Formats: sequence, C-alpha cells, structure tokens
Amino acid sequence: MDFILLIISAILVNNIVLAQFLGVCPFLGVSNKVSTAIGMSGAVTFVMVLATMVTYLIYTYVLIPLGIGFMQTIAYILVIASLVQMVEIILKKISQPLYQALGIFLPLITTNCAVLGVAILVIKKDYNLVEGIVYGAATAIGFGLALVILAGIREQLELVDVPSGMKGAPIALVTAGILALAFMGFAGLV
Amino acid sequence: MNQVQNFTKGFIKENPILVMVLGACPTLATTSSMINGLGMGLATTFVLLGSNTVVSLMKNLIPDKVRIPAFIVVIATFVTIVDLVMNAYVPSLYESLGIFIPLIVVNCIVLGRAEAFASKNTVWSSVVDGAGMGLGFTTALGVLGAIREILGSGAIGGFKFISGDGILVFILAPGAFIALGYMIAIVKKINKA
Amino acid sequence: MSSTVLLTIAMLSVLGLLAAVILYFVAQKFKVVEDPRIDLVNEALPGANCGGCGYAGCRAFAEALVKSTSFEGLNCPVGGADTMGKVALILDRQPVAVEPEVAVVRCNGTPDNAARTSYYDGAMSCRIAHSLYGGTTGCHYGCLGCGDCVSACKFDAMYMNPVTELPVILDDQCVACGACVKACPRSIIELRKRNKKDRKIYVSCVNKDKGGPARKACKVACIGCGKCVKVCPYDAITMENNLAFIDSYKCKLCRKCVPECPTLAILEIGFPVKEQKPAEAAEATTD
Amino acid sequence: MAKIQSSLKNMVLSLTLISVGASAALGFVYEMTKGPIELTALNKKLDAIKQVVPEFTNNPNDDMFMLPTGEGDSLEVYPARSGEEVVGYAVKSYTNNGFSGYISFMVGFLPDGTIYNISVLEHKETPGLGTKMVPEGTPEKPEFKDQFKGKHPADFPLKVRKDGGPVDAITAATISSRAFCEGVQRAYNTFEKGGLK
Amino acid sequence: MFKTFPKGGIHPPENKLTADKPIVILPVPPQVTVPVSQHIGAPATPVVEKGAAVLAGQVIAEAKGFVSTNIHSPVSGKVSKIDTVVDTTGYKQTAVIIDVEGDEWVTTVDRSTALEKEITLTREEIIERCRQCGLVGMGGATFPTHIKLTVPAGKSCDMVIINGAECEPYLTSDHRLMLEKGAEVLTGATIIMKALGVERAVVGIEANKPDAISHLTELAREFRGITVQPLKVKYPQGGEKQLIKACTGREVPSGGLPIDVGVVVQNVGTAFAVYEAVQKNKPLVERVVTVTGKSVANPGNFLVRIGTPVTALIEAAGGMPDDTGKVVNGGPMMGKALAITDVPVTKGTSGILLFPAAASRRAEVLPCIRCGKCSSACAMGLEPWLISVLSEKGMWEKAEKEKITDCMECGACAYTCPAKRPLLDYIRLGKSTVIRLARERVTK
Amino acid sequence: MPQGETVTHEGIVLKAPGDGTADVEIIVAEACAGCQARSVCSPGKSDTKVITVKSGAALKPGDRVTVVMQLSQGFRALAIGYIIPFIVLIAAFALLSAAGAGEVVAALLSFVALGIYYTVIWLLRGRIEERFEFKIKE
Amino acid sequence: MNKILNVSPSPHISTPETTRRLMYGVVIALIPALAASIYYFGMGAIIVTLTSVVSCVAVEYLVQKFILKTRPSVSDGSAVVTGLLLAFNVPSNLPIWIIIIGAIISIGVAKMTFGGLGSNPFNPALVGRVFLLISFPVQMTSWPVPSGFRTGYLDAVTGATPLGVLSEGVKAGESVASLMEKVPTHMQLFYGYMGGSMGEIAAAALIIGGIYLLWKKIISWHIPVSILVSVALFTGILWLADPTKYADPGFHLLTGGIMLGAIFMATDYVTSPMTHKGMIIYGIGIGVITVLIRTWGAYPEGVSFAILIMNAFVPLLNMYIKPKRFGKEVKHG
Ligand SMILES: Cc1cc2nc3c(=O)[nH]c(=O)nc-3n(C[C@H](O)[C@H](O)[C@H](O)COP(=O)(O)O)c2cc1C
Ligand SMILES: Cc1cc2nc3c(=O)[nH]c(=O)nc-3n(C[C@H](O)[C@H](O)[C@H](O)COP(=O)(O)O)c2cc1C
Ligand SMILES: Cc1cc2nc3c(=O)[nH]c(=O)nc-3n(C[C@H](O)[C@H](O)[C@H](O)COP(=O)(O)O)c2cc1C
Ligand SMILES: Cc1cc2nc3c(=O)[nH]c(=O)nc-3n(C[C@H](O)[C@H](O)[C@H](O)CO)c2cc1C
Ligand code: SF4
Ligand code: SF4
Ligand code: SF4
Ligand code: SF4
Ligand code: FES
Repeated sequence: MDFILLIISAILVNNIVLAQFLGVCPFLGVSNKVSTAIGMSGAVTFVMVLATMVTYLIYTYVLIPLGIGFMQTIAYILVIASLVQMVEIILKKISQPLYQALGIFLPLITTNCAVLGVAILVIKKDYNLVEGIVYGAATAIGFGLALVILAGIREQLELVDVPSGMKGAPIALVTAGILALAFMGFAGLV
Repeated sequence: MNQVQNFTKGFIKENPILVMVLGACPTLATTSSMINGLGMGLATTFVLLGSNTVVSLMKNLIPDKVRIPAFIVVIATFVTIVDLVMNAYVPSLYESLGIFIPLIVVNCIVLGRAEAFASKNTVWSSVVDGAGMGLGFTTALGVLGAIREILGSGAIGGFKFISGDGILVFILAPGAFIALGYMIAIVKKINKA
Repeated sequence: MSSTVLLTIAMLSVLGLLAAVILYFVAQKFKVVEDPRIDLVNEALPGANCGGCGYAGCRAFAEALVKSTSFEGLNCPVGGADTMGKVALILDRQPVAVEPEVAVVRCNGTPDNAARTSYYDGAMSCRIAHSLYGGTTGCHYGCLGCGDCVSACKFDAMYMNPVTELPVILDDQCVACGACVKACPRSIIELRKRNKKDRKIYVSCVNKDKGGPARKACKVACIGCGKCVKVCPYDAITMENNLAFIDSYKCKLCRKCVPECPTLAILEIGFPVKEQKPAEAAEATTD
Repeated sequence: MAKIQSSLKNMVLSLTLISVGASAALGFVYEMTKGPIELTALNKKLDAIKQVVPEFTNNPNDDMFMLPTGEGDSLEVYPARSGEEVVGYAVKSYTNNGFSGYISFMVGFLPDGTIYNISVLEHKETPGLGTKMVPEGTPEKPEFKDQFKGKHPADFPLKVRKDGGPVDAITAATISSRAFCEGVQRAYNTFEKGGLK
Repeated sequence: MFKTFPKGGIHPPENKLTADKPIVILPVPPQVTVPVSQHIGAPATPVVEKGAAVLAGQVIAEAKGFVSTNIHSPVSGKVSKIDTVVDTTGYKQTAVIIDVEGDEWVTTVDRSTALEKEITLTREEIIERCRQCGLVGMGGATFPTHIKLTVPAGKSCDMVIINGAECEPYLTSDHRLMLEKGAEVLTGATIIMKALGVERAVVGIEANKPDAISHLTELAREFRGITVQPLKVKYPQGGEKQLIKACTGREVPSGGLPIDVGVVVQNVGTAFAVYEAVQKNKPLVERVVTVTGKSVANPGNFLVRIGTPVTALIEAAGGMPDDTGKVVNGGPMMGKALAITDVPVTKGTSGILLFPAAASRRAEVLPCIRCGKCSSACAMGLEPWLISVLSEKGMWEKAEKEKITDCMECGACAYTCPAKRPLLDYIRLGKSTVIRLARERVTK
Repeated sequence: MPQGETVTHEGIVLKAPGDGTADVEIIVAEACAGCQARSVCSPGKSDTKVITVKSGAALKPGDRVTVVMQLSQGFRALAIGYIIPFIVLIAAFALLSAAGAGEVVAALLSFVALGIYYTVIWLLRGRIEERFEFKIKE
Repeated sequence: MNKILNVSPSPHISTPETTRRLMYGVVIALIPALAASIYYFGMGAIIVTLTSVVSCVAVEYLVQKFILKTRPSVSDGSAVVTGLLLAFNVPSNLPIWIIIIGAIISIGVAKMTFGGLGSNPFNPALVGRVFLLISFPVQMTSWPVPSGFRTGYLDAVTGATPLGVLSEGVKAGESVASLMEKVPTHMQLFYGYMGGSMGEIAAAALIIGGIYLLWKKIISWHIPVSILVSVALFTGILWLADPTKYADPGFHLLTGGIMLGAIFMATDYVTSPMTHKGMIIYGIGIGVITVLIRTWGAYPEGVSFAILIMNAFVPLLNMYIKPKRFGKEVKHG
C-alpha cells in the first residue's frame, strides 16, 4: 500500500468529517476559535494514534486469538476511555502547571466518534499496524484541517450579520456542506 | 412533569439532534434514505431504552465515581447486542449502517440520558424518557432521510415517483450537512414561536 | 459455547477492573466538584443570558447562586421574584425580596418641544453622535435618537417612536435588565421601582443647564426652579445641578409635584386621566 | 436504598459485577446469533453466485479454489455443478479503477467462457451514475450490465465505445463503465489462463 | 525628486479654489468670543472679570497645568460677560466675550511688518516666549508649542520639519502664508531650530504648490540649514508620521512620537506664529483662515482675529449660499462639521468649508464587500474594515490587537470605501474606548 | 498591555493563602460554548479544574475572577503534552520497524519510549513550570 | 439664517466609486465573453444567461422580502454578477429548471444564508455550479460544440471539452501527442472554438474583460497573475518531465475555466484575501489545486473546486497575513 496515497485519501478525499461523518460533534462544538481548533487537532492526533495502536494490539493479539472478536466495541470504548484519562493523570502527575495550562486551553478530549471510529475502521479495512498508524495520523490531520478551516470561517462570520435563525449550528452545518462540496473535487486523486 | 410531557419532549422541544445537536454523525451518515434513517433511529432507541432501564434499576448499586465506566459497560453491551442481532437478521440494513452501529456507544444522547436522567429517576420514567428521546431521534432521522431521499433520488421509502434521478447532492455528504442545517434552523424557529 | 461465554466474562471482568482502578485514581485526582444543584438552578433561570444579573450568563449566575451563602445582591431581574423563589426552593434558602423595577426614558425632547438645530448624518450610533457634538437640538443632554438603547435591549421591550424621535419602553416586556441604561451615553434611561399598574411619576429631563438656556433648548426642560422640591411631602425630590430628581423608592405617588412644574417636566403616567393632562404624557403611556 | 459509597472495594466490586452480568448477556447473545450471522454471510455469497451461473446442486463455497491472475495475485473461483457436470464458474474479480476506486464483482462464465451474468458485490460509485452498473434489467428495459450477458469476451472486446469497443457506457459514467469492463476482463483472463475453458 | 510615504494614501480632487487669492485682512468684528480652551490640554483659567477693559494682546486667561497655554485678548474693548458657549468642537465651554472698542494693543507688541531676521533670544527665552504668547500648533492638533520645543529628557532631536504639505483639499491658508510671508516662515523655522538646538530643517511642500516650492527654495538659500523638499501630491502627506517618513525615511514607531526618531514637526503657520512671537513679541491672536466652497461667491484667505464669529467670515466671502447643507471647520477630510455657524474662530481654525446640500449628505451604507480598498488606502497599514467592525461589535480586545490606536483618523479609508461604510466613525469610537480601557487597566 | 492573544476563563477563588497566589476553580466551557448540550455532555461534567494563579490583588474565597493565560503558553503546553509525545511515539515505532522489529515488539517498545519521554519531562518539570504563569484579570 | 445643517463625523467627501459601479463594471467586462458565447452557441447562450440572471435577482429579492424581512437590495448589482457568472459556468444547453435550481443554491444557500452581500465565505456562483455539476452530471457535462449563431437550444450537438478529451484519453492510455490531434489548435482555443461552459471558452474575450477590470482598478493583478503563473509553471514542469503524459502549459491556460476563474471568479472581493501577499498565496493555491485535480483527479477540470477550496482558507489567510503596519512597536510606559 502506498502511504502517500493513504495519507492523501485520509486527509482530502475521504476526509473523516466531510466525507465519512465521524467526529461531527467536536467539529461543530470546538470550531469557534482557530486557536482552540489548532490545539484540539494536536491533542486529537496524539490520542487517535495512541488509541489506534493500543486497540489494534488488543484486537489482533487478544480478542481474535480468544475468539471473541465481537467484544470489539465494548473493549475499545473502555480502553479508549481509560487511555484518555490515563494521559491526563500522567500529565497532571508530571507537572501541575503544565496540566493546568492544558486544561485552561483545551476542553477535555472526550472519546468521540472519530477516535473510536478510526480504531474500528483500521480493523475493518484490514490494515496492519503500520498502515493503521499512518491512517490514524492522517485521519487526525484531516480532522484538524477541517476543524481549523471551519473555525476560521466561523471567526470571520462573527464579523458579519448572519440571519439570527441560522446562527450557531445551522450555519456551521451549511458551511460544512459547502466545504464537503468543495472537497468532492479531490475525488479520484487516489 | 407528567409522563406524557416526559415522552413528547424528545420530539420537538428537546429533540436530541434538532435542538441539542447530539449524535450528528449517525444522523448525517445514515439518512441517505428514509429507511436507513429509521433503522438507525430504532437501533439507537433500543439501546437507549435498554441502558436507561438498566441504569435506573442499578442507580443505587453504582458508586458515584465509577458511574461513567459502569454506564459505558452497560451501553456497550446493548450496542453489541444490537450489532449482533442486526447482523444476523437484517443483514442488508446492517451493511448500509455499517460502522455507525458500534458507534452508538459514543452517541452523547445515550450516555447523556443515562447520566442526566436515568441515574436520577425511576425505572418507569426512565423508560418513558428513553422511548421519547429515542423516538424523537428516530423521527428526526426519518424526516431528514425522507427529505434527502425525495430531493436526492426522487423516491420515498425506496419507491421512486419520478423517472430519472433527483438532485444527487442530497444523497451525498454535502447535501446531508446542508439539509440538516436548514432543518435545525426551522426547528429553532418553531421552538421560538 | 461455554468457552466463549467464559472468555467473554473473563475479558470483561479484567477490563472492568482495569477501568475501575484507573478511574479510581482519576476520581482521586479530579475532584468531581460540579454541584448537581447548578444544573437545577440553571434550569430554573430564564435562560436569556442577558447579563442583567451582572454575570456572564445564566449558567454563570447559577454557579454564583449555588456557591453564595445568601441571596443578598443576587437577583435575576428577568425572572423576578418568581424565579428567585424557585431558586430559593432548590437551594433551600430564604429569598430576599427585591422590588421589581422598570426602565424609564427621562427625556421628552420631541421635535415639538426641542427644536432641531441640525441633522445628524453620521453612523447611527448614539455613542458616536455623542462623541461628535452636543446633538441635534440646543439641549446637550437630551436623547440623540440613534437608538443604541433599543439595539441593546434583548427583550424587544423598546422601540424608537418615529414621531417623537425618542425611545419608548414597553412596560410589559421590560425586565429591568439594565442593558439600555448601560448603552445610553447620556444616562437618560433610569431603572425605577415598578409601581402598581405601572404608574410612574418622574422628571422627564436630564438637562443640567440653568433655567434660561435649558428652557430655550427645550420647552419641557427642567429649569431647576425647585418648586417641586418644596411641595413634596416625602422628601422624595432632590435638586442637583439645576436638575430635579425624584427618588422612586421614596415617592408615594401623591402627584403634588406634577402641577407645580412650570414646564411640565414632571410626567405622571398610568393614572386615571385628570383635567389638564399634557398630550405628550398620554402619548408616552399608551404605547 | 442508600447510594453506595465510592470506596475502592465498592467500586471494584460493582464494576466487576456489572462486567460479569454484561458479559454473560453478551456471550449468550453471541452464541445465539453466531449461527445466523455465518449463515447470512454464506447466503450472501451463494446468492451472488446463484445470480451469475446457471442452476447448480453443489455447494460452490466448499469447492472454491484460487487461480492466479497473472498480475501477481489470485482470484477466488467457485465452480457450479449440477450433479457431476460443471455448469459454470463464478469468478470473484475486482478493479481499482472505479470512479471511487475499488469495485468487486462476481462474474459468471459458462464452461466455454461465455459470460452468463455479472453481479457487483462492493462499490462506492456515485449514486445515480456509477451505481447504474448494479441493477438487473428486464428484457423490455435492459440495464448496463445486461449487454454482457451471453457474450464471449473472445469476440466481444470488453471495451467501451469511446475506446473503440462495443460496450455502451453508462451515460456520463464512462469511468465506471470502463472499470467494469476491466474487472470482467480480469476475471476472464484468469479463467482462461486457469485452463478452465 | 518628489518624495512620499511608502504605503497607502489617496488622491481626492484638490479643489484648491483659493490658491491664488491673496490673504485679506478682515476688519475687527464688533464682538469677539474667546473660548478658554483652544488647545489640547487643560483649559486656561480666565483672569479678567466681567466689565474689565482689555487691550489686544493682553492675557485674559492663564495656562493651568503643564499641557495648557495662555489665551490673549485679540481685540481691545470691554469684557461683556464670561459664559458658556458652543464652540467649533460642538460642545459647550467657557468663553470670554468682549465688546470691541477701537483697536488698542499692549505696548510690548511690535506691530510693524518689517522682516526681523536677527535672533537675539536664547533657547530658553524662545521657549518661554512661545509659552507666554500662547502658541499652539496651527496644523490642526493645537498642541502647545512650548512643550513640543522642549525635548524630553533621554530623547534627542536632530532635525526640524516644517509641514507645508497642506494635503487637505480646498485649504490654502498655509500655501498663501508661504507665498506671502515666506521669509518670516523661514525665520520662524530658524528660531525653532535654535530652540531645539538642531542644524537642519526641511520644509515639506506638496507638488501641487509649485510657486511656493520655488519661492521658498529661493529664499532658503539665505537660511543656513534649511532645505525645501517637494512631495508627491498624496493625502495624508501632511500627516506627521508620513511626512517624516517621506522626508527622512525614518519611521515613527507605533505608539511613539516624532521625537522618538529625533524629529520635530511644525506647521508653517506655527513657524510664522513663532516668528511673530519671538521677533515681534506678538501673542497668537489672529490667524489665516481659508473660506471656500464650490458655491461660495468670493472664496478667499482671510487674516482674522481669534474669536471672530464664523458667520462674519462667511459674510466676508459673499455670504452663505442658499444651497448650503453643511459647514465644516477645517478641510473636507479631517474638518469638523458645525451644527451652528454662530461659533468663534479659534487658534485651530484653518478653514471654513461650505458644502452645497447635494454634496452634504452621506450616501446609503451598504455591507462591506471586503474589497480591501480601505486597507490599501490606509497609510498606517491598518485594516479599517476589520477594526471598524470590531468596534461596531464591541470586540475591544481584538480591536486593540489590530492596532486600532495607531489610526490617525485621516479618513482616507472612509473616503475610499465603495460601500460608503462609516469606517472612521466606528474606528474613532473604538479607538477612544480602547484607550479608555487601557488607561483603566493601568490605573487598576 | 496586549501581547498577543490570550485565553481567558471565568473562575471562582477557592483558596487564597495570602502569599500572592490563589487557587481558582475554573470552568472549562470556552471551547464548548457553542455546544448546546453542555448539560447532558457527561464527560464534560467533571471538567472543572483548579488552577494556581499569581495575583497581587487581595482575593478571598468565593470571588469571581477571570484567569488569563497567554495563548502561546497554551500552545507550548500542547506541544509538551501532546505533540512531542506523538512524535516520540511515531518516531520510535518507525525506527524500530525499520530496524526489523515485529509490530508487537515495535509497538510495545514505543510505548516504553513514550514512558521515557514522560519521565524526562518529569525530571525537567522545574524548568517547564517556569514558563507557565496564569494571571488574574481585573 | 437658522439653517438646519447636516452634521457628521469626518471625512466629508467620498470617492465616486460605489458598490454598484464596481458590480456593473464587472458586468461590462463580461460583455465581450458574452458576445463570444452568443456567437458560438447562439440562442442557448441567450436563454441560459437571461434565465440565470433573472432567477438570481428574483431569488435574492424574494429571500430578502419574505424570509429575512430586510429591505431588498438587489439594485446593488451583485446578484446580476452572480447570475451572469453562474450562466457562464454551465453549458449553453442546460434546461431552464436546472438553472433555476442553480440560482436558488447560489443566492439562496451560498449567499443569503450567510447574510447576503459581503457575508458569504464561498463564491456563490461557484457553489451553484459545483452543486449542479455533482447533482446533474449528465446535463452538466453535455457540452454543445461551438458553431455559428444557432437558434436551437436544447437540441444542440454535444461533444467533449478539450480537457475531457485529454483526461479520458490519458486514462485510456493514449499519448498526449495523439490526443492533441483531436482537440482544437491553440489559436482556436484562444478564440474560443471549443466545447465547454458557456462563458469560459473564449480566452481572448475574457482577457479583454480582464484588461478592462485592471484598467478600471476593479481588480488588482495579484490573483489572476498568480493563478495563471502557477498553472503555467506546474504544468510546464510536468510537461517537460513527460510530454507524452502531460499537456503543455499553453493548452492548460487556454482550456477549461482557468481564464474565467482567474479573472472573474477568484477575484470576487468577498471571498478572496484582503492583502496582496494573501492574494498571491491564494492564487498559487488555486493554480496548484487546479492542476492537481486536472492531472490526477477524477474530474477533467478543477478550477471551480480549487477556488472553493481556497475560499475556505481565506479567513485564515486574512487572520495570519496582515498588511505591514506603519512603525515598529515600542515598549513604553
Ligand atoms: C459528482 C459526480 C460524480 C460522478 N460519478 C461518476 C461515477 O460514479 N462514475 C463515472 O464513471 N463517472 C462519474 N462522474 C463523471 C466523470 O467525472 C466523467 O465526467 C465521466 O466519467 C466522463 O464520462 P462521459 O464521457 O460518459 O461523460 C461523476 C461526475 C460527477 C460530477
Ligand atoms: C491625516 C493628517 C493630515 C495632516 N495634514 C497636515 C497638513 O497638510 N499640514 C499640516 O501642517 N499639518 C497636517 N497635519 C498635522 C500634522 O500631523 C502635525 O500635527 C503638524 O504638522 C504638527 O505641526 P504643528 O504642531 O505646528 O501644528 C495632518 C495630520 C493628520 C493626522
Ligand atoms: C470534542 C468535545 C465535544 C464536546 N461535546 C460536548 C457535548 O456534546 N456536550 C457537552 O455537554 N459538552 C461537550 N463538551 C464538553 C466540554 O468538555 C466542556 O467541559 C463542558 O462543556 C463544560 O461544561 P460545564 O459548564 O457543564 O462544566 C465537549 C468537549 C469536547 C472536547
Ligand atoms: C471583481 C468581482 C468579481 C466577482 N465575482 C463573482 C463571482 O465569481 N461569483 C459571484 O457569485 N459573484 C461575484 N461577484 C459579485 C459579488 O461580489 C458576489 O456575489 C458576492 O460574493 C456576494 O456576497 C463579483 C464581484 C466583483 C466586484
Ligand atoms: S428596556 Fe432596558 S431594562 Fe428593560 S429589558 Fe430592555 S434593555 Fe432591559
Ligand atoms: S435614550 Fe440614550 S441610547 Fe437611547 S436613543 Fe436616546 S441617546 Fe440613544
Ligand atoms: S482613518 Fe485610520 S484607519 Fe482610516 S486610513 Fe486613516 S489611519 Fe487608516
Ligand atoms: S473599502 Fe469599504 S467595502 Fe472595501 S473592504 Fe473597506 S470597508 Fe469593506
Ligand atoms: S455523533 Fe458526536 S462526534 Fe459523532
């Protein structure tokens, strides 16, 4: 598998939010400010890759050998939830101010569709671990890209008079729709 | 609040997707046709009903600090059950909903109701709440699915009423976003009035 | 059969235990501090997020309420006593009686009363007009008519009357959030105690000039003659900088001052119509 | 009933309890659905095979074997027999050149190499365009893939008209049509090279 | 060659209708109204009583505080009253109203017109004289001159720029002054150089005044260290920071003053006033005012006493045309519209501009189309469209970050906006609010 | 003085020992301000955080204050907390894979590398902490 | 003498330039291209243009009047420009009902939803075009072949665009040289003798319009030039690397919507960056994405997508690329 194509596909062609509809809640919820959006993207990238690695290992080397692949969902969600918390605990243990700075800067990275979705997709698409990691990272970057773009547009929309009924989620969704329309232009790149 | 209100609030006033914009992913992903939308909605409703019931039954058995993992386990169990059952008995629907069935587990509505409602209320109220919220979600998905299907392929419930194609965008990703956007705006207007 | 079930159980128990341990530590480290009552209080609040309480929004106010020890100085003007009563119930505390208030526009400089001497053609903002010059009439205190107050009102309780060129407050709608008071660069709007049947008696003028110039600028200006101060039996009226002010909490609505005012600057509103009621007062009431 | 305290013991206990309960339920449902799920998967494959080859009596899934494509990979071939006689072969083929990439097909050949029927297994083509390669037509209203029925690739070059072949492409979906041809061609090549003819 | 500043600027129609109208001395009016605040800083305190007799040139209000300056009686006569009046700023303030009787001057003033080139006073004496004579900048800001001539500790000055750009359309008072009083202006410049202890002065003049450029270039040969720098015709060429950049290539830092790059800028009118104060001991009681407008019968440049009512000036120019819709004190770009014309001329009045009704109303405001023309026009490198919405929406912190306080209120952005957005209105609002908030932050 | 963007949060003073610092409990709502479902978002619930701030002003418990942090500090924290560990993780995995380790070994060892990274920043925490400072506005 | 004077803050004069004049300036600049389309496509061009302009204006008016309840402002001319450009971006035989859907999307969804003129982050006409392209791929890609003036409309003979021929051919493994035989010569391309969207074909006419816009200072050179140069460079490099697989830069510049996009659509003020540096980055982005889509993507033409994608980055460009402020900051106080 060609990694470049995998990356282009995950970022542009099959963008996780705009084409695959995963992680729409944070996409709408954390896109009010560009700086937060950037921060969120960075954090999600780490979490996504870490989660992909751990879940992949558990699936391939625990669940499958034991013949309980159907436990995927329940195992993943518990593992991911604990993982996110563990990262926070570690950060807090390491340095209070560092942890505080993060806390003040970013909302809690909750387990959302995107993280779990990627973990499941890696298995579904029969990726090996390397591909899974690349896919996870690229997907996270795609997520960040969409998030930052939307945040930019929303910050700009603050300056104009959007009709009152459209303010908030509706205008964000319509913007996302047009963005998805634009991204369809990348079809066929891979 | 009486049980009727408790049940109906999920349809318009506190509709999970149209008012609270929760669970946007499955909403967007599975409403390319009305049937798929309804299927997803019902699957979610089942999980919601199940988890609300169990959570409210066990609310006093679960210490506060582990309530979130406990809820997650309960919810994930129901999700896996739905997953397995649908795979076995409605394979084609199962295939078109794809990854979004396991993802019910992270749908904020489910955890949100468990946490905000079921863990504080009686079993019966929780069942009614779960049914109301779930069916409200289902209705919204059904309506959105119907709109997209009518516009996008000139069909309803799979039955085509025009020859040729509709406005294809509506069954694709951009149309999903745009249609949901306007739908939320309209519901906002209705709720205000 | 049994092997799968057993494995499942084993697996999940391990995971469950693991999660329990991790989350136990989480619980140790993260205090789950949010008081559930905040949600309840928040729900009881009107959700207008108007800032009338002095906090950033309803939720912020809910937090403040829950954390506070008494309701002294905490009031939601929008919900009023009703809401505060509900909150008190939730928090199991005594509500503090807060008198309801209403906003009043203290200027009556209609084109008839105060001749226009210029036409303002800048951006429609009272604050800009105010920083540019004295205004479109000879009165350098009165309403500028650009409606900053109206756009500040989140409750549709105000509109500009195109005839009088003055803002009008709809008593029914006004929740006394005070946004208009803050918006007006000339401090024309005042929050006053809300009386029965929305009756009001107030000096509808903020002109601090001496009698002559004030009168010249506007027919119904307060000229600072002091007659009302003398006649008030309750010491409700004070005079400062040639301007009379009626304290709405002291005023007993006896209406003695009203006929005293030589310029009809004191308005009485909401009373049954009596003899020589000036036309503009009636106008201001009806809307 | 009073709420249980959050002591470590209680936490571990209650979570374990929940886990045990949940997993018991799960294991039970799994066992229940295991059979139907496997059956569904099998039926799906058999349905696809049934569609593309004449009636058969065997279980082609059991007789499946792999044949190299000559491009470095192999395709699954399902022989269909009526009694002992081979009535056709279903070849599971694919292409990566669809409008949105991967498409997989089940291509049914009669023993002489004539195409019996084709069915699309998996694809991501655009609804309304590329998807037109999926449906089965009727004699009155033939669909795209009906033009392949009964043709022999030896005298029916698998090429769209634009490329000089006889295949009428789906309107505005030449790419999908071309990919379709390529997938069928791959199946045929494998079939031919495998010496099944 | 013509120099200019690097970025932004506009070129509105020049309309210098009065460029060849010699300065006419306007007769003393029967009554003058002299506001006590005609400068930036604290108002002066009146030191005469109602009924007191005053002479022209006599101090009638004394400076109060550091940034303040004296006010002199521009006429002789009797103080009729001290009252609050509306002045050219549109606000009410205290003024001394004097009924004119004759035209007697205090004896120390030398009223002869003979050119006095020899500078006898020392640095300190010059500055003191400027303070005594109530000099303020005549270029618009009316900042007390003696303060500007006192280099603050820690800063150094190596150059004086005399601002003869007069980039505002219509106005010609500086132009005429340079033509008619060129030698005095240059002497004034030399005095300023001496006060600051610098060797070099540049007179910056826009290229649309070729006669002034050649005249002053000619004269400057006889003055040591003074050169004339022709400048490209581009508004706001006369803006201090732009002028410095054009003449010297130095860039005054954001939030800084000319002295931060070793320069002091004075208007030609100020240079002339310095000459008169220092060489003739004459306080600032009169100035040149351009009265103009397209439908004005006899537009012209007038030398008038401070306190003269604007109505009198308009009369002198042929009366107010019937179609007048707007009267502006100053130029069309930066001048202030008057609500009433019954206001006195002050030290900062450089022109009275009458607009016909048709040209006096603003056009309909449309939404910003982000054409970026305002950004291109802004010589300060700001984004007017952005800072004006930020201000309109009350987003003060962002406005501060976008440097709203750097705006010099030149109006080039609003002039150039095709959507006719009231950009500067909102920018001013934002600027003053941001400055207020910043000040509150400091005091807290 | 405006120096670049800041992140602000409302908070309530919990403790003010009087040594120029105060513990402020903040509500992390900023980013989710647009989220209409705050009240049902359970993971968000526990998300109040206690921040230690330096403050000259006399604060007493219960005061409502606004905590300010430079945006750049936020990004720095992000880098230390998430971005660099991400790079460490990926780099370790890539190197180990390239060195021929199997995917399990590579993965497990890169978790170890991550652990080492966290240990290192734990050792360096003194230096890191100097760089983070929160202030009180008003 | 008691005149009521107008009082307003300074400045008291304003440029004669207005939004309306700018918009009608663009309309004038589009006339040569419109004339060329009518010459090549006849009645179809006229019908499509009229329908599009009328329905765009009507949609704007109706939305303002009945949905937003604001004062209709159609007279500012921006809807006319959008209508014209939408028409220019579709084939001249497009059924009227599809054009009306396009107008509803352009004006109703892409413009008025965001608050009307000046608020929309994406180019309305292009949103309309891309929406139609994806919704009605059959109708949107049946290109009438140019002929002399023709009164027929829906029955026009259709053929492929040169880019379509190229993209199809390359995918089918033909060499570029042999494909170049099948497409019009560069000179023909320059004059517009090719199949394609109604208004995009005649490079010569579009360039005349562009020169007019530059001369009237309605647009600046930064966007068009950076787009054209980056397309030329990128395709030039590819062409030099492998002329059998990639067409020459001249071909790329003269075909498809490059000229129309670079001169008229990427330059839309509302949806392009404010600073010159930003404009150049934006232009390069459009150029690169266009070539990317043309050479490796599924669509033979990518200008519309490229412009929309770069539209999305405009707020970020505006946020991070600021004009050079006058004066360095000093710390004081
Ligand atoms: C939104 C959209 C989706 C498309 N989907 C397909 C598709 O699934 N399959 C396909 O062959 N062509 C598809 N096309 C068309 C191709 O881009 C291309 O125009 C076409 O294949 C050229 O073939 P023609 O010669 O039949 O027009 C699509 C076009 C659009 C605009
Ligand atoms: C936009 C703008 C334009 C200006 N134009 C002139 C001008 O043309 N001539 C002038 O003397 N001063 C002009 N000024 C004022 C100068 O910046 C500066 O204040 C003045 O030259 C200082 O001299 P003074 O103190 O003697 O008045 C302008 C100021 C601004 C902000
Ligand atoms: C990706 C993401 C999604 C979020 N979605 C929700 C949500 O759907 N509902 C919610 O209540 N909070 C959501 N937040 C919650 C935040 O973590 C934030 O802490 C919370 O809104 C604070 O709410 P509080 O005021 O109730 O403490 C989300 C945060 C993130 C990072
Ligand atoms: C130079 C210029 C180019 C324009 N280009 C477009 C365009 O490509 N598409 C469009 O819908 N409107 C265009 N307009 C009109 C108008 O700016 C546009 O409709 C706005 O985006 C609406 O807010 C253009 C206007 C100008 C002045
Ligand atoms: S009128 Fe004033 S006080 Fe009353 S609701 Fe409106 S803004 Fe608030
Ligand atoms: S009351 Fe004040 S804010 Fe309201 S219109 Fe009058 S001046 Fe403006
Ligand atoms: S008024 Fe201010 S913002 Fe406008 S151009 Fe002048 S300096 Fe720039
Ligand atoms: S000149 Fe006017 S329309 Fe253009 S960007 Fe500036 S404010 Fe907007
Ligand atoms: S449903 Fe909320 S992130 Fe997907």
